[in-house]
Amino acid sequence: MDTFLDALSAAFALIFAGDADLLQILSLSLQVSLSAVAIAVLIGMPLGGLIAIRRFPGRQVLIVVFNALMGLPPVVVGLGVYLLLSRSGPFGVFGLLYTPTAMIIAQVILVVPIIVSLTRQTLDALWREYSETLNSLAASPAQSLVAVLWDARFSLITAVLAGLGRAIAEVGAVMIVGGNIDSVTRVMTTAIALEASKGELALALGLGIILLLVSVCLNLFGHGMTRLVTNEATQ
Amino acid sequence: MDTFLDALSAAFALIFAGDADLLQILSLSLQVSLSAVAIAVLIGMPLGGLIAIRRFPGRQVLIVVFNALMGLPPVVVGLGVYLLLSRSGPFGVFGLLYTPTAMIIAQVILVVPIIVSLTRQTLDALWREYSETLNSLAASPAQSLVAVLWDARFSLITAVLAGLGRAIAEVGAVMIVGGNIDSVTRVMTTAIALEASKGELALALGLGIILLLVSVCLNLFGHGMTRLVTNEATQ
Amino acid sequence: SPSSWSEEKPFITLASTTSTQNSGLFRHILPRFTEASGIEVRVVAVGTGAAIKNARNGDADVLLVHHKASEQKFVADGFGRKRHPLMFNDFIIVGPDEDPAGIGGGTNAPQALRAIARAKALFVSRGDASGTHKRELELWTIAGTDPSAASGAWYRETGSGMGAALNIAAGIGAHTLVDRGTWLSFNNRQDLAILVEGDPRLRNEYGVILVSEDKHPHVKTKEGGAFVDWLLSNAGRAAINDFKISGQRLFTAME
Amino acid sequence: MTDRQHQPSGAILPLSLQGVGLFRDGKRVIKDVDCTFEGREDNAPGKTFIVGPNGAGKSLLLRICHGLVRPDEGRVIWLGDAAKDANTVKKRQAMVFQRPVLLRRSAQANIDFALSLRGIPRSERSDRVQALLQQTGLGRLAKTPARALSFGEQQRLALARALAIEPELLYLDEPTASLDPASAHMVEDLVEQAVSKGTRVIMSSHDLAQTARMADDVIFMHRGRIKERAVAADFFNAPKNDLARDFLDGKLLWWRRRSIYGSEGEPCG
Amino acid sequence: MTDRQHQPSGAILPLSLQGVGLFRDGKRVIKDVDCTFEGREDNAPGKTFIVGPNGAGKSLLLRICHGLVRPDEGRVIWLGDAAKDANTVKKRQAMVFQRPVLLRRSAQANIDFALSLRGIPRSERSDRVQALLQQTGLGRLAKTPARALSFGEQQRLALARALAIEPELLYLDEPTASLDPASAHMVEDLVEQAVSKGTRVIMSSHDLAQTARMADDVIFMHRGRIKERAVAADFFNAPKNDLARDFLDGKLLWWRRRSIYGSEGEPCG
Ligand SMILES: Nc1ncnc2c1ncn2[C@@H]1O[C@H](COP(=O)(O)OP(=O)(O)OP(=O)(O)O)[C@@H](O)[C@H]1O
Ligand SMILES: Nc1ncnc2c1ncn2[C@@H]1O[C@H](COP(=O)(O)OP(=O)(O)OP(=O)(O)O)[C@@H](O)[C@H]1O
Ligand SMILES: [Mg+2]
Ligand SMILES: [Mg+2]
Repeated sequence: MDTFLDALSAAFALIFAGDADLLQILSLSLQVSLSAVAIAVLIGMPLGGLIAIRRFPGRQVLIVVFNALMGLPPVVVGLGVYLLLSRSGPFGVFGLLYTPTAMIIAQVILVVPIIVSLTRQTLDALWREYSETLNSLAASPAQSLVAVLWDARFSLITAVLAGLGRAIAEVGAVMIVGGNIDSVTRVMTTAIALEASKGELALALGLGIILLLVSVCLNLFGHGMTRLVTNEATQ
Repeated sequence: MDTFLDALSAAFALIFAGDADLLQILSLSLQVSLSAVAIAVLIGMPLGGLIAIRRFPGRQVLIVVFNALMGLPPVVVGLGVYLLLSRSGPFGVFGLLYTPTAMIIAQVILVVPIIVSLTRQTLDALWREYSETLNSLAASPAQSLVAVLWDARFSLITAVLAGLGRAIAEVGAVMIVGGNIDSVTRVMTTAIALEASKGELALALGLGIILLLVSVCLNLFGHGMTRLVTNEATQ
Repeated sequence: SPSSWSEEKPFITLASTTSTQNSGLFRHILPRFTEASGIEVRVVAVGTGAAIKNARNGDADVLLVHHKASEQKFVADGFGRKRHPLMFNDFIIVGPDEDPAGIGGGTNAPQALRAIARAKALFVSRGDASGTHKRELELWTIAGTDPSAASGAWYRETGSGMGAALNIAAGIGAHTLVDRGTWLSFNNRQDLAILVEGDPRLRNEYGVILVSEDKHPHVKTKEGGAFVDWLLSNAGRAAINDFKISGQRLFTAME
Repeated sequence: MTDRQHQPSGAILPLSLQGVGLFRDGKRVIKDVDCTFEGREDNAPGKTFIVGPNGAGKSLLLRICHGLVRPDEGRVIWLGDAAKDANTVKKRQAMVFQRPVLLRRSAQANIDFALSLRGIPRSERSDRVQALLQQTGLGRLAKTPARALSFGEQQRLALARALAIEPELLYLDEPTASLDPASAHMVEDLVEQAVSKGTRVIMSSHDLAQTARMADDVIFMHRGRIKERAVAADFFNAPKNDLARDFLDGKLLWWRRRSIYGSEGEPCG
Repeated sequence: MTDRQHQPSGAILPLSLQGVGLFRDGKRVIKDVDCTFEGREDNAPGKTFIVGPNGAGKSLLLRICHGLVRPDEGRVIWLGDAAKDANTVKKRQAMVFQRPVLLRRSAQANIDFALSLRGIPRSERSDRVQALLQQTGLGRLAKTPARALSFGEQQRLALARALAIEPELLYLDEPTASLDPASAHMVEDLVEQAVSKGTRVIMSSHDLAQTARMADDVIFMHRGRIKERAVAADFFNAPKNDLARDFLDGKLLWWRRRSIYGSEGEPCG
């Protein structure tokens, strides 16, 4: 139990000291994960939406595949991206390995299936209600897609948060493609893993607490935005 | 690119050899993750359902907290459970550390927030539609909960699959509380991490491919069940 | 933007092991090199196997690991110019301080392992083909004991890094083989203590290799070479030698 | 219908609304509603009809009575405030919504569900479900998914579900709006039957002929206010309220009122 | 309403259904439907009413005509098979559903959305939206969330949305079922206006008085079949079909038919 108390006090000490290293690691974490989620949303929401509102051969297969890809192991993604970006890999010439860009790429791959699957399932319900009306109004697929994405925007926030949760908590992929290089690619989770392997359990837990607090803040922010807009908007 | 081909052939070789070690590791993976998801569903679905259908002080906070907990880093969970189950920890006497039970506990903690948040958001929509009718029929909270969970059962499958994806892909927590001990607590993801750290990238990727195939099978199975039941059931 | 960061000032990538990273050595010596040369050193610390693999793929400029045979093969295969012996420390056997196998204070590692096997006292093996793991296997061979038969019973092959293996040993009260650097900087010892040390067979030697530009033309031979030269210079040696934790030296530079 | 075996009769009425008001989006949509619905003890009137133009607040008023919407002003009082616990009060009421919401189950499962909520044992339920389906002309559709039914069939299923729990107080929000003439007739019969067995009915309707035919007394609503409440015959023969007169003449387009009659002087908020 | 500026008139009719049938859950719910709806060129009839008991298949038939439901048997033919691309055909129709589905937006945004789908520039839209809201008596509720409107208001909003796109062919599924008498009257006026401007209307109704008042010709449906199609006056004065006669007399409870008249001999499936 002592360790938990130590962890708390470590967390507070770090926060109040405004430790520069910590701030840098934290901001890189946010930068990487938020970018990855933003890109994944841009790719995944239209894709999930299309799967929800269109009927085409192979649709069921696509649903199963994206559901299964939610279980893509980060280490595997990390290795795959490593092999692609490695100097001896096809994209080696860009020198992206061990950069934040590589970490973003890996997280995008991890988050897209989550966004696709959850968007599809969220829009399924709305589409069941809207489809006849939008068809009757002769909305094109693209127009229908925009309409359901827009009208479901508050429900879709949970999908985004689930993706963000996966990205910000993930360590296996960013460790491999980022290399956990001090002040270059070290993020919160790789720092936590490092401290844990040094036996600095209290410090590792303390960093974990800070990461969680940041998550809560991000979620509060998202939630606040929703509240604010929902009140004005039409249910 | 060679490595990818090597990975594929490694995967096929392992599959066709019916490697006993592989089978054992795979079955432990499934055992741990499926148990964890089952327990998490038992805890998380009623909880998420209650948050969806009840209005109580602190509800908004609970929503934000569970959303944030979707971003619980596996390493942190692993450390927390380690400290609790460690010989010097409060539950040390049970000797659970480095057993599959410990791994299940850690994964339950990781999966519950996902199930809670996604269940809540799925039932939100249904509840908006049902609440007046169920209230009018004087259904008790428990009766309402059962009714919405039942009527949303097909939509909830995506929540379960998201939880399963997290559990089966996760390595940070099971590594710490399981210890990746050969033929005791070695699961697919820790085996992959081990091979990766040995530089056996093709083998690691091959194992990853096998894990993904198993995920696809699990999802196909779930999907098939849904199809089967939906056709008979009432939309 | 991320890419502009990587262009900012000259840097090299160093593939190394978790044990050197975890001990804190790099944090101690690298700033001195950077100050002297203006070259930043980015450390990617992974298992010895993975580190060598990274270097083979051309993803590092310099390799710093501790398994002589693998290093020599790396050079022989043409991936490295030359292996330079850099520094050494030693392995120790740690275990619970109540010492169930009665090996405390010993200096004969194989004998101690035999005693552990006889007592069926818990032993945690890295099991990850790392330098430490390979050394442990060599010691079992010398001891004439094959622990793999007891795998899963008292012999636990964890398949994890040094720190993780130590955490496990601390968690269940087991013995393990660990390099002194990691041990001294490890902070979750619980009731583990040093039981066996000082056996010459426990010497742990690190080598440094500049990755060859013949296989990977993009390798930063100039900056990497500067780093290797600095490590082997008096300044580098001094930096290694005066890295201490609670008064104890962790690594000794080779003459 | 079996006789009310699970619930004593006459237990929750009278229901009084005192100074009830409701805001939506900052607008007052229900204003100063005072009214009482008596029980049926002394052969008191059993059918109160609420009429008024679209958007007058009929549906909202029914919801407030039923306890589904809590008023922002005023009080809803059961039994002159001697009400038993809220749960009993709730269990003795039922409602058929204007836009019925059926569970995603078969037609029969929808009724069965309502019965199960009242703790009626499974063995009894199935017979009662079949009887109710027959009464509402849905026998052949028992196993059809409720959501696949035609609108009129859905409305009748919702009525069957409400009747299943044999309420003391039954709210009907335009229950015959989408029914064909014969079905509407049949539903009117079912309502009369329930009333004759002691159920108190509060019902909204746009069908003035139906109202004249069935109502004991009539509440006329306009813009969230009760403008007139009268015995049915009086209301139809000699409405006291100007607006009610126009309404009966089919001339009351209230959103044009200002231009037709000059300012009515009632602010929107 | 502005004149049909964005779409040429008379371009997609006639519409013919040939041997149309539909299965649901293994049951045939629409059977052997053959009928044609002519264009308006030579002052042809503009308002066809579909009547029949609940569950007769009126709503399904409208959906089949509209192309929302693909029939399992038979063909739906536009312009005698000389139809332009399916998209044009689709864009020239509109429908008001029996249970209107409004987007989760304000009332005005619902109409604006329909206009934007027709590519009408933003600058033009706002005036037309306001005009339509005024015409349907929803001016004051422009900014109210559509889902918060009363049922009658929703029905009128759905009509406004359908009129907004100035369709050549307008399907109305009981558009006045939940309207108060004055609003119903007003909606009837709006429909007549649209027809006088060249719109072809196909409408279902349970209101026989309304049907008699408005219809040019009447289709009587029963159990998924068209039993009679006749000019309105003929249908009301001398229905040829026995079932139609009973229906007009308010006696047609079709699910009891067998017991009243003996076997009608029509299998369910
Ligand atoms: N959130 C809201 N914002 C603004 N107005 C609202 C809101 N909710 C309800 N209203 C208004 O309250 C009024 C009363 O609605 P209600 O459904 O009770 O009418 P009604 O008398 O049942 O009408 P109908 O005959 O059409 O069923 C309507 O004009 C409606 O627009
Ligand atoms: N999936 C289904 N399974 C069984 N029956 C179905 C299904 N879908 C529709 N039906 C039946 O088809 C019939 C026709 O429905 P439709 O909605 O067209 O009737 P309607 O004439 O519009 O009735 P109403 O006057 O009530 O609006 C109904 O009896 C309905 O129960
Ligand atoms: Mg209403
Ligand atoms: Mg219909």
